[in-house]
Amino acid sequence: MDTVTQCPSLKPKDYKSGTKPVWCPGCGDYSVLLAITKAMAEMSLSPENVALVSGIGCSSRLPAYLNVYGFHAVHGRALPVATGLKVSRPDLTVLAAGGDGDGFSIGGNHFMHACRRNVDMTYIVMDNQVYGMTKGQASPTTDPDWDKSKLTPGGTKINPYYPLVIALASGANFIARASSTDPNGAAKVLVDAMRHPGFSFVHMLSPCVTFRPEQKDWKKMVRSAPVEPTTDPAIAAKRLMTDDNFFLGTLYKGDRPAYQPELKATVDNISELDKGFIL
Amino acid sequence: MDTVTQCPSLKPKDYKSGTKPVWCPGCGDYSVLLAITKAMAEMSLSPENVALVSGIGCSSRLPAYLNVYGFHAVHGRALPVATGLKVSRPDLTVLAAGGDGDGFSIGGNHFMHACRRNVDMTYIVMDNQVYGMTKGQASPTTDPDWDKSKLTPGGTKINPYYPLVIALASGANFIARASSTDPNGAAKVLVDAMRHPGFSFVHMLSPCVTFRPEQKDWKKMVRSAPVEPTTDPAIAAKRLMTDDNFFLGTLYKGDRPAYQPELKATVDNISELDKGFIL
Amino acid sequence: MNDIAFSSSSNSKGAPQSLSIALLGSGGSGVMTAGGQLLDAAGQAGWYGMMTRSSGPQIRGGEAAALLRLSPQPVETHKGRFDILLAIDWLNADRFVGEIILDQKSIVIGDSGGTVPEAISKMGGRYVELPLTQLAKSINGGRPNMVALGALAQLIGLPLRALETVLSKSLAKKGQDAIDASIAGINAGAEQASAIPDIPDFAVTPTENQERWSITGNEAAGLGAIRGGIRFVAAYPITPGTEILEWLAPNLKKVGGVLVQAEDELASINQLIGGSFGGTPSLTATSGPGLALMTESIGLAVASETPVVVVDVMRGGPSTGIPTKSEQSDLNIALYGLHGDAPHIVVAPMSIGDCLFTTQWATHLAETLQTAAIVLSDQSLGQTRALIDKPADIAFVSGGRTLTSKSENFQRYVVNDCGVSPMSIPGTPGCQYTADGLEHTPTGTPSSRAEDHIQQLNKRKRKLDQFDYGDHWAKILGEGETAVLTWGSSTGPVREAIAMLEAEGKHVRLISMRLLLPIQPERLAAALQGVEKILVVEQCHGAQFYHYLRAHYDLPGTLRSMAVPGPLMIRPDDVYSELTAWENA
Amino acid sequence: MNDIAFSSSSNSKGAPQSLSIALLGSGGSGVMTAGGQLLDAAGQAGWYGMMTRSSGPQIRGGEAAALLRLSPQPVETHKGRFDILLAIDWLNADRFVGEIILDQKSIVIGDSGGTVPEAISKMGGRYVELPLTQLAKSINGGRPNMVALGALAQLIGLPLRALETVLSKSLAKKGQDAIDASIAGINAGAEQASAIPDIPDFAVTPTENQERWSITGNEAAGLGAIRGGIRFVAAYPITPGTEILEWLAPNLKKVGGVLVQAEDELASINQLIGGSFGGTPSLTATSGPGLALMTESIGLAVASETPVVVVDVMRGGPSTGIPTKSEQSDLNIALYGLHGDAPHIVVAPMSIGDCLFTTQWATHLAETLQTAAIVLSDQSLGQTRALIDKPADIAFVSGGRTLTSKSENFQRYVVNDCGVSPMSIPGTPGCQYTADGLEHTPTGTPSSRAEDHIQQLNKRKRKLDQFDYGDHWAKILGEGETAVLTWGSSTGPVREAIAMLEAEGKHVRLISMRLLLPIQPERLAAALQGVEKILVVEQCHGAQFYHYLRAHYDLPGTLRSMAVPGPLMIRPDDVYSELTAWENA
Ligand SMILES: Cc1ncc(C[n+]2csc(CCOP(=O)(O)OP(=O)(O)O)c2C)c(N)n1
Ligand SMILES: Cc1ncc(C[n+]2csc(CCOP(=O)(O)OP(=O)(O)O)c2C)c(N)n1
Ligand code: SF4
Ligand code: SF4
Ligand SMILES: [Mg+2]
Ligand SMILES: [Mg+2]
Repeated sequence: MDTVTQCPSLKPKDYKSGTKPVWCPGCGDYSVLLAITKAMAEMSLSPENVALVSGIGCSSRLPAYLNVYGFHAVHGRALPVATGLKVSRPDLTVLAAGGDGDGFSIGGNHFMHACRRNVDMTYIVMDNQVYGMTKGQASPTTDPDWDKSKLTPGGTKINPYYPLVIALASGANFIARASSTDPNGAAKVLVDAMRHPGFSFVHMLSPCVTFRPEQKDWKKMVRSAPVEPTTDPAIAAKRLMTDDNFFLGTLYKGDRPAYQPELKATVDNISELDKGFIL
Repeated sequence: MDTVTQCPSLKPKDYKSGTKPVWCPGCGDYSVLLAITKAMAEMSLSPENVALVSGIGCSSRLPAYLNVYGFHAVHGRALPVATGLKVSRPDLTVLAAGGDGDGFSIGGNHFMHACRRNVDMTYIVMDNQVYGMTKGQASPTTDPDWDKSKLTPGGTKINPYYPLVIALASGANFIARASSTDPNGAAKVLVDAMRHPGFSFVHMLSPCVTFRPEQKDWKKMVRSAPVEPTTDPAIAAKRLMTDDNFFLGTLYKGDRPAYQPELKATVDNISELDKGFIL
Repeated sequence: MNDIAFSSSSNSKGAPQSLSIALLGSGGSGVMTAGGQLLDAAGQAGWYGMMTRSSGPQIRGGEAAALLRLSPQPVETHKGRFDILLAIDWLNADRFVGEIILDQKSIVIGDSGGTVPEAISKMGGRYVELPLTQLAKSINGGRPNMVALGALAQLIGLPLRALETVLSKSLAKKGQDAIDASIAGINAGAEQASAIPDIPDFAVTPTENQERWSITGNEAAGLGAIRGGIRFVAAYPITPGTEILEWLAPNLKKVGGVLVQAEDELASINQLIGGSFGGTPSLTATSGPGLALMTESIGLAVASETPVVVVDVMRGGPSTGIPTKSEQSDLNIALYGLHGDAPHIVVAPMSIGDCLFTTQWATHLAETLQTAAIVLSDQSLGQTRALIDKPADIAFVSGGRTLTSKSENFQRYVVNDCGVSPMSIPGTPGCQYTADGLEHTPTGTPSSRAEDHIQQLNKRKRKLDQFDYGDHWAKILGEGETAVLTWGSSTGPVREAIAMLEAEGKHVRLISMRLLLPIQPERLAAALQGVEKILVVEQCHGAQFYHYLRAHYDLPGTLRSMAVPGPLMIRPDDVYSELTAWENA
Repeated sequence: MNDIAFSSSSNSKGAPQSLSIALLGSGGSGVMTAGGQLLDAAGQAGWYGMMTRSSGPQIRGGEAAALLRLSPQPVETHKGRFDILLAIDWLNADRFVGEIILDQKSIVIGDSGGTVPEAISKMGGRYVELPLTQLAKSINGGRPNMVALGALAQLIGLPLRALETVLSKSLAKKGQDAIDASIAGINAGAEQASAIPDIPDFAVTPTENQERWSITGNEAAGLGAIRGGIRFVAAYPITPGTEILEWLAPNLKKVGGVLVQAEDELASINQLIGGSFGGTPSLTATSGPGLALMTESIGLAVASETPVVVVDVMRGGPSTGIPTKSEQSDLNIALYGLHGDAPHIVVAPMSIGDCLFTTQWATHLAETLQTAAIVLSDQSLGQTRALIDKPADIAFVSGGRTLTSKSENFQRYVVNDCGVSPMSIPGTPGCQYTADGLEHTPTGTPSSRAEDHIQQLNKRKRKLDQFDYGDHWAKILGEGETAVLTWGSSTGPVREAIAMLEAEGKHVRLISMRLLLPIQPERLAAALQGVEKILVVEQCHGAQFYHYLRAHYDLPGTLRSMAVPGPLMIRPDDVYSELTAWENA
């Protein structure tokens, strides 16, 4: 929801901090950064009214490269930090971001509960189907037969995790996929997500050129979903059952009201609370 | 899978340890205990080849009341304990059990990943839609407008968690619901679950008479699902979308192979490993 | 009034005059209700007192005991010995042996026709039967617990009027019939008790009637949090910390704050970090297992310099341990449980009422020093209800969050003399920064350079070391060449033991430390001036406090450790005996 | 051969004769490959040595340095000073200032036409240019790093034959063309270097050729685990512990075990508990943040008496800290990080090779004593590759899991003298029990009774206290009235500093503690007999080891703390200076 002060004169680059990313040359995350700045400019957000919270991983380095408030938290905990921030400061535009390991492995429980809780914020998971930062282990979204990690010789043999399906099953209010290979398209999806009330989840394909060089092909494989966003979870469920991980666009828009307790004092003075104890 | 030594002469009561449960009179968990012993007797399991692992909560007290190996672990961690046990000791029959708080709130991540990993074990969640042990707070399965907990005055206002839907979305290989109000039916479902290879999830309705006295009505509300178990996730998904929490029976049976690394040495002597270091 | 009750325990001289009453019964017998009403009525009548609940392993419906101590002076601890034990029934009553000590001068009251368990009868005491059930039956809607309540009131000289006031209030919702039945019950009980022959006069003279509060430590911690400015709480229920949250949820709402029930403790601590980053003072309450889950992220609060307050209401450990009983064995994890060098604040309330001040102070310190503060309360403080004087209204001048408008060249982690850097909050234009748990430069950019690391390590330590904690760091009482060093809930029994010795003309110094981290070596050295013997008293098995003191302080004279694990509380008599034995050794 | 290199550092006398070489370059320049090959070749030629990798913040492709030390004797630490610095290019080379110290006698080699950054040139050293790129270009498939490798071999007197052997082996998969190109490169480099005028003779004489291993501390820990009997590992990757897991995954498979990559550290530690409950010795490896997440469940292992081994490869803290650099700052959390009174084992390897023994021993102790053992390795031990003598084959007689068949009246937690109760494993008929983290009776039934609690607390402590840890508890070297007390990776530099003093005729005792918990007061007292001054050396900011010693040991004489945080390693010179300064104070 764009209730914050507007800053119509800012260009995408004005949302960058100038700090040089540590990412490998060619990493998809550069384009995610770009897409985020485009989305912010498109929405004319005032940088001081925006906060982006991340976990740990290559992708989670993102906040430092932006000119908004940022929190580079610990591994897997971006969502609870963002939740605490938004619930107590509903006036801010809050985003959370991180990787597939951060969000779906160690952070999987928070993801599920954030979807249910439906706090008004946007969560961007940069999925490269690998742990980039720790040099290439399998993540929940990795194919069971990917055998390049020494930790799982012969592949994980484990059913991959379908983030969009989990999001829907958990009650996320907005579900979309974007790709860093198309920063303009990704920016549009992000704007859509940020404008939608409640918890919006953006599955962002973002190749790891170092540990998954074959992901460079994703550029050719992604395509727009040939459908309009649905508000019907049943239709969304059906749609996601046949999803091949490369359909882009907003796939589901729910209309559950966002979780936001009212923060309005009903007593004039906190000494009112003493009354409960007086004999 | 019942590959263990059989013990055909044992009766349900022979699977009880004799320790007196701490549960409130009338608690649904008594009947779950009964159903488990019936299932074990039905399968003629040798008590020493069975292990039941639980977390913390009223329901998680269960292992001490059985005559099998048991582990009363910490809150939320029954599934990883059970996973480590089964993966390293595939010869045992392994069960995990606990409450809705234990399994879906603090333990939610393990639940999701256990469904994907598909280790051959059975997980029983005794759902009473409340934290019994800590005296009555809302759990993930609690209705959003249940306002009896002081922690969430006016209700949680949060979308409940649909365990069966999450299980399916996460890739569980067997999904069923049973009710402590029908211990014989529950025993059947448990046998079915234990016999099915891979990870089987049994959603066990088990009223908390103390903090949710209205759940005594569950007895009247449960009914058999008017369908045969499906092996098609799409059909299961559709089925679960219209589920009202009171259909009992096996709702989904998948056929993914169980995750079980082979535990067979390929070297005669561990000094073989030294070779990698010799210059 | 005579003082049979006070002199009957061999060593109670010097301790506050008081009456200890145990009310026992099986599940549903209503002993907790009756005990609470007795306490409130005592408060109405101008007494001080406290009440502890004890119960068996059953989730609900098991045997229970309400343990009361009443006195004309404030009391901070139970004595082991009880003057009166009244059992509504004797089912599983032997479970409480150990918690309840009786002697020849005690009075044991049971329902007519019951049999006192041997474990209890063999401790001594005069046994008296009262027809509790029978009298209750004779009243429409009567209950034995009310009859018992009346009998107790009569025995201890508590005006029935006070009880009537309390009953009318507490049963208001249930209607006049319920009130009438209860009042009839207490009257019947009182009448019956007045017929007991040769009863000693237990009565306690109330002090003058200033404003008195009835409060548990957990409620006091909640109020302290709100007074300290806490407006955001995220938490996951756990015994025995839950009541802090139960009190806070509705009360935060009243002051414009909010409590979020999180999916687990990892979520709750991180929600705090988010709330605090947004400028809202944030707190959680938990117990040992939950604190253990939070340590990684408490480290993040320390490294990113984001204020958070964590109240650990300690219970028996290790692991799930003994959830319903008290112990001071989380001291180590609170002091040392963060990975890396992570200086933070650890404080501990030393009485039920002090849970208010200490939590408020912890909030002030966390906010001012931009770090994590851990408050070590425990089950005995948290879940015991006490009658206390209206607590003072204290306001701290807050610091810490110094930046509210654009500043040129804002550096979130600038290295300065005091170590506290300016902290902007989101919404402040021109002061955007990224908080980070990676080591960083003064602007917050991740850095693995040696200079940056040492500068930030020094700064995070310096800000805590240099701050002036004033007199709040400890409570120091008395003189003498022997000192007792203690903390937290052990303070009450130590204080009373020292009073007992004082009555014998022996002077022992009491030093109870409220501030455990950062250490205060000069202050403690000054407090110990002239001391030759130090007894370190704590309720844990591993002598954690004793080792902490050795590690960080140069202590004069001979040091002796008295470390007793839970679940039984340390009693004044225990400390008295230890001190006396040492003196005579 | 002269010993210019060895005498050039003011205080290297007494230390092992050695050569320190830094190989620098930006991303893709292949310095790490070349460095590794140089080390292996040195091993082939009969030398000892070690190599550390250092790199900038870039995930990949940033500047990197291979830091080598070669010697005829085993070496356990780097010196700060380097004899030779060779940069393939100078991009961001100044990042390594601090890690690489040069002096007048150092030789600095750069590619022709490059400019040495001022931060480096101002340290001194003779600058020599070699046409690395140009020579590489002249070879089909040639690369500057191979030219550099050849030049270095020539300079230090390493037979090119040894390099050729290593290259042929390591490039076997890439085919003969690649091998030929590399060999042409090293020949070109060697030839060019031989033309450098007035070069001191850096050559080191190899010792006789016994079996030598090339191993990192992380690999050694993996091997130690398997030797100790570990057959189940569950883990979550984290820098700098991941390589233990990477080595274990395929090797466990070979011995019939398995590694499971878990969803997080909460899962991995609990999977271990399950594996161990099932009778399979189980281990995980992690680093500070992961250890923090595990503490709740390590407490469960302690309370339920289920053996588990947790290797913490420490990195810079607090919080995410400095993941790629070493620090000894997780000592506190390892010792004290569990809630409640939870006695457990903490051990620390004191050299790269010792990671093998210590991990094996930890497994033995955990299994025998049915508890949790934490192994404190660190990044510098774990990720440094060393050439060491073939480690001894040690077999412990295992105990602990004593019950394999039905026993009458089996009580899992029976209270006995040694404190170690019989433990059955699932599958054993008639010995079923429920393991519990709640306090329990001897049979495992939950209990909150005081007697049960104290009995089990005593038992869990007693079994650790009474066990005979033999000589493994510490390494004690030398005599003297001054002692250095240290642990872990600080041992190497301390040892070398003491050797330097020894060469000056000064005697200093070294006590490096491998066993940190349970404490060994009698043993340490004996080891300190006659000592008057104790310097406590450790790599952390909070002097954690120093405070631990104060807390638990009565130390004779004067105590002094030398606590230096990471990321820079403590160097022999630093310890030498500290000791000399204290002596002269
Ligand atoms: C508690 C904890 N466990 C493990 C780690 C190590 N770690 C850092 S990043 C990471 C995974 C990163 O993967 P992902 O989230 O997919 O991000 P990417 O690097 O691929 O963008 C891990 C395991 C950590 N920092 N903290
Ligand atoms: C780490 C941790 N957090 C919190 C608790 C407190 N706790 C014990 S049981 C429980 C919830 C139990 O609810 P559920 O799993 O639904 O079981 P029930 O009692 O309803 O059967 C909680 C929160 C704990 N023991 N450990
Ligand atoms: S390792 Fe992969 S994810 Fe990380 S910065 Fe490099 S390309 Fe990007
Ligand atoms: S509180 Fe509820 S769940 Fe717990 S034992 Fe009682 S009835 Fe059962
Ligand atoms: Mg990733
Ligand atoms: Mg429940």
